[in-house]
Amino acid sequence: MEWDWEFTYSILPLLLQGLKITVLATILGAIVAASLGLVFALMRRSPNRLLSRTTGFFVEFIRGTPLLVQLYFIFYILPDIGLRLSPLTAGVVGMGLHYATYFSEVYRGGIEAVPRGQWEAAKATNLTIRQTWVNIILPQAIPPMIPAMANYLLAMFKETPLLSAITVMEMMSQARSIANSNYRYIEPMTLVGVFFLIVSIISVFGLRWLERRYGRQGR
Amino acid sequence: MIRINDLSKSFGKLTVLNGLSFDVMKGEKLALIGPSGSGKTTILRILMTLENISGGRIEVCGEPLFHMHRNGQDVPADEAHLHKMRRHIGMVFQHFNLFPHKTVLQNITLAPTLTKGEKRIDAEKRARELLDMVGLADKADYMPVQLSGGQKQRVAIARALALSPEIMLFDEVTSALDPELVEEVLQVMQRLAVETDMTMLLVTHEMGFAREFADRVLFFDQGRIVEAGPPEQIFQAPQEERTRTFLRKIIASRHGM
Amino acid sequence: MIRINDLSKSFGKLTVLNGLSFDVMKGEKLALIGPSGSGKTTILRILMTLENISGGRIEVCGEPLFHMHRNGQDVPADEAHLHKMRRHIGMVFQHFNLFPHKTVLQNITLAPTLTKGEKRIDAEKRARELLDMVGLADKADYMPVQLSGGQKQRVAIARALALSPEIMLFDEVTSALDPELVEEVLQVMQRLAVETDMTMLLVTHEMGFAREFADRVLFFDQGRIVEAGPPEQIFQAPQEERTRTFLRKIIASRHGM
Amino acid sequence: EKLDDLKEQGYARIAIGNEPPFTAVGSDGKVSGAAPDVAREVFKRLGVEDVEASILEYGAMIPSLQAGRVDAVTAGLFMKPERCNAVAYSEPILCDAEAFLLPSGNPKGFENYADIAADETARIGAPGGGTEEKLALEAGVPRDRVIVVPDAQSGLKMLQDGRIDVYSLPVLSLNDLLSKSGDGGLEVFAPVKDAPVYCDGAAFNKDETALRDAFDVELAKMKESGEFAAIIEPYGFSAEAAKSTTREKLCAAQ
Amino acid sequence: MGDWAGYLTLILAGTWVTIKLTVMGCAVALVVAFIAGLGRVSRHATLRWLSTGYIEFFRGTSIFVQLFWIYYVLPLIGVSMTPMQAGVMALGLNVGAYGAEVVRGAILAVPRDQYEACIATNLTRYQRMRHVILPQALPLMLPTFGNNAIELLKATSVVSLISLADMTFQAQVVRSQTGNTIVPFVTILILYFILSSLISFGMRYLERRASRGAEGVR
Ligand SMILES: Nc1ncnc2c1ncn2[C@@H]1O[C@H](COP(=O)(O)OP(=O)(O)OP(=O)(O)O)[C@@H](O)[C@H]1O
Ligand SMILES: Nc1ncnc2c1ncn2[C@@H]1O[C@H](COP(=O)(O)OP(=O)(O)OP(=O)(O)O)[C@@H](O)[C@H]1O
Ligand SMILES: [Mg+2]
Ligand SMILES: [Mg+2]
Repeated sequence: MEWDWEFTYSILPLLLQGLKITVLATILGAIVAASLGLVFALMRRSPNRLLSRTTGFFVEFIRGTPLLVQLYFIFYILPDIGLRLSPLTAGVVGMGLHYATYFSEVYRGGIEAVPRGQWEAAKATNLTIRQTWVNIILPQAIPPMIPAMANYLLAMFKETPLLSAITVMEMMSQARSIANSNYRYIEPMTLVGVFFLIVSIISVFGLRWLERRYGRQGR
Repeated sequence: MIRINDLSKSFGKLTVLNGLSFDVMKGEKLALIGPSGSGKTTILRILMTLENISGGRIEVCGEPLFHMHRNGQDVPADEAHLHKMRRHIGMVFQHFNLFPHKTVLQNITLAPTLTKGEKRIDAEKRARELLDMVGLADKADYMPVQLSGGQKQRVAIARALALSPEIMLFDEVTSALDPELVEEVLQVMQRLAVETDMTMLLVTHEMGFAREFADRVLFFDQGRIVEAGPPEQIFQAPQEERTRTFLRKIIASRHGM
Repeated sequence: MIRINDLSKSFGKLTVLNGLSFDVMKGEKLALIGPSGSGKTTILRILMTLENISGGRIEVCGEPLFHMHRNGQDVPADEAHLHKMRRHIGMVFQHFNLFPHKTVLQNITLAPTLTKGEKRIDAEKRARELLDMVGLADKADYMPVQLSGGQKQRVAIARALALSPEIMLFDEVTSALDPELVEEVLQVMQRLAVETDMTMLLVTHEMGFAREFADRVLFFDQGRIVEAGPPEQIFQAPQEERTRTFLRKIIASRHGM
Repeated sequence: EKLDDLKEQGYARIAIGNEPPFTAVGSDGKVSGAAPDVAREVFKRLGVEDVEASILEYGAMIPSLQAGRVDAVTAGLFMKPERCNAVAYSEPILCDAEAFLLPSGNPKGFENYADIAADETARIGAPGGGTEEKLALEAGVPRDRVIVVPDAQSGLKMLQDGRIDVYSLPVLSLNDLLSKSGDGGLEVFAPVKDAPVYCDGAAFNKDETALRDAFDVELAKMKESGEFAAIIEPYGFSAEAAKSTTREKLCAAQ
Repeated sequence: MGDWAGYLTLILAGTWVTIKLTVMGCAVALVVAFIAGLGRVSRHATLRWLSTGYIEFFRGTSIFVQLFWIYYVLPLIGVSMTPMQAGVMALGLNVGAYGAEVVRGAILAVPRDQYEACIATNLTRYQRMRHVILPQALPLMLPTFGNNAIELLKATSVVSLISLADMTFQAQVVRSQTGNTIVPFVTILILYFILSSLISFGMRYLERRASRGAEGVR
């Protein structure tokens, strides 16, 4: 099998279109994950044991099972109970839910990393619970979380090929469809690899920057 | 001003304070001394409501601290009651606990604006006066990381004062400082002691300072008051053997053997 | 024993030591004192080869420390040379730096068995003697976390001694300790100073102890020696204004103002 | 010489799809179905004791053949000119026409792929890289209305959930799917108008025409003796259809 | 509808493949993680660069692409592996790249003080690593290694791409043979959860053992 440049150029537009869907799914998924993750984190901190335990089990379950199977579940089984999501929505919900369990751990770690002395100083200056969260804890907890969150964003990006299982035409599905109809696998798959690598390399520099900016704050 | 009655406190199985009682009068300067682990910090933290109590009763400014009256009965205080009571009390910590993401000025104005609803401009005016008092008028816009330990601790004192508490608690406020920086902090505290009639509780290992500063000294060991009295008595003529041993060790290591 | 010649050291743009020279004789007990940031720790760390030098030359036991002769020329020392030179030197740290995953005994025997190829049984015998000397004979099988700060520091001293260095470096070995625990460590050091003829360099803020311990005191400021002399001179009749200010501050904060 | 290797090894590796009745996997894990049964028999006659079947998705079959991961593909991979260029086919084995699975009564009246292209809201499901996908695209159905369905069961489910309006597969596959589902609300429309009847063959690596030729010889004998019909007709396939056409014709067809 | 006991056996056969992939993949990942992790903190620039290249490449591209390359493209240049080998390699190399960063992070997390104590007691570089740094770094790695092992378990579901009959793949087969979607998928969800719980329990046990005697080290 020889590399065919002409073929390579001809499939580029289709792949780029796939990339667009990939990026869209990643960003939407990350938004779901970040918000749901905060909800999970707070529910796990809840003094209500039943709530925190149930959330804990749910989070562990989602984290212990493959996203692929969860996607099948959402896409092919949920319609039986009347919940029919479009492929992209199902993908975003599936990825968002799956990664929310990771994000919730990030939130938890970030909150716990704020030194105890800060809670105490807030109490000693007589701030209320809400004022403590808003003015003292979150402003210190969130910046160090940013690199970890960006990392998961990247991980989500790399897992988007799973969405092909639920008929989302992201980059990998496009590549496979091209490959199947032309019987040429090397070019599309290599291009996909290169796209992933380019996005990742850019992100690595972005991450380094984020880490320098937010990672270690003068404590 | 403060009335502690039969106070006890355990952490899990470890009983740190057991049936402790003492009073502090308005304006009194009290020094708590004693060996490591004797419970000095714990008392201050309880007064600041950073720890709950296991038993007994504390009154601050005539009101119970951890209890409140509800339908003629004493019930455990809720957050609202604690919030109200904390107005009377300010605390300065060993490790300063400044808010690292706020400037010096913001550290001081944050609580007054949020909890007392002071106007920003008033709060800042008062903050600058306090900074002036602790000798840091020029550092208002610095971030805490840019300050030396002694400067941080003086900011922490200003922050506590900004809420105008009637009672101030100091927990080994100089022991995280380089020796050269200790003096600047002690000077500020000395000034406070002389110029205001705030009630002050001081935990320290600086015996020299305790002596200058305090009206009364309590010597603790294992969660109990072993000896109490004016500084002259405790330091020059301690009655108890335990007090004598403790002071001898401290003095020995400070002055060579 | 140690000859420091025109030593300079920078961290990035910050020059910490600049053209520093002094000698230490065999068996001499030297105390380095001075304000925070003056470079005292840096000197000890350089002697222990924990930091590289930026310029100048150091000789230890007649051999250059950071240089070696190769084809008649002075070239930067390689790891093998440093490894050889480190045999002469032992160091005790402010924060003990015990190996937390090893017992007290293993902490002491690890280096002799690994670096000098001592037999385990010999190393353990010697370790027990050393533990006996620092008063911890009964703690051989404890883990470091089970010890108090003072005990940890005494183990750290025993660990350094186990390699029988000719030179011992002590960097503020008591300043991380509770005041009550300081004395037990200083006692051990005092005994070492009297009973052995090891060369010792001590960085400390305990002026009382420095006075008892040292044959000679160097007062540092901003990476230079401001004043040097026997302890009586430095502490009772300092020649330099800088020395006087420093000592006054330290003494003031220690004894109340 | 490839054949000698296989004989020595004692088995041939074949790729099959996950699509009854072309292939079937029993609850004991044993592979049967029209395509592997024929292959097993022919290989046995060639002196290769057994076949080791692995289930692949359609898109992965030809690359596996090219990468030497399997020795033959017997999976209902219909002969088409481009495929004939990519692999070496045997003579025809299983023939089937294309069909649509759609709601009972065919409310939208789809009879061929062009009808689907004409209805701007209609979405058709088809296996990725399969003949049906190609036919739909060639008939002018835009890419975003041709939904690549991972497997038949998913296609059925998507149709039931209203995610697609029609699902296209060979007639026998859809009949099997429909009967397993027991869904009375669906029907099979067959054959699709204007769509040719396709036949598959066993596909070999392009370089291994010798093996292919040997395979053809035994296959022809079986067709002659009637054993061929005995194997495939129980599954619903027509032996006549396979006998009445040739590889040459199918590969040349446009 | 057929014979459920039989189809369950089929899924269990897939479970066995999944377990084999997980165990062997973890073994490869562990070895690779230590090699590349130690390479990252090596004094030799070449080793550092090689390790960094490997780590960034495998973390940077998707496991799908890696799997595809190892299985379909490497044979074209003459390196042919069985599906099992290809699956183990892809999973091991992929997760190993993440593991290498864990190894590096744990080594760097051992306080500087400990290195200095080693120099002051004149241990050689090798002795430092072997007797002081690694013994303290290991307990720090364990929790993250546990998470990595679970990630690897979950990633085995993508090997169905290269025709390995793992648990997810068998569920698909059962689904198309029986026409039932819920039963096979719920079954494997539960099975995956059991497997990942086993990994967590195992890791927690190891953590407890590793931290015994060194409590409070952090
Ligand atoms: N949060 C806690 N959980 C468990 N034990 C605690 C806690 N806080 C304090 N203790 C224990 O309570 C005892 C008293 O501690 P406390 O800090 O009050 O002593 P202290 O007199 O301030 O000592 P120091 O001079 O060392 O500061 C100690 O044995 C300590 O270990
Ligand atoms: N690794 C380093 N990187 C950058 N600057 C350093 C480093 N180590 C020390 N310094 C700086 O060098 C100067 C001298 O530090 P050194 O620790 O020797 O002072 P010191 O006399 O021991 O002070 P102290 O009494 O506080 O221990 C200080 O300004 C310090 O900030
Ligand atoms: Mg205390
Ligand atoms: Mg120092």
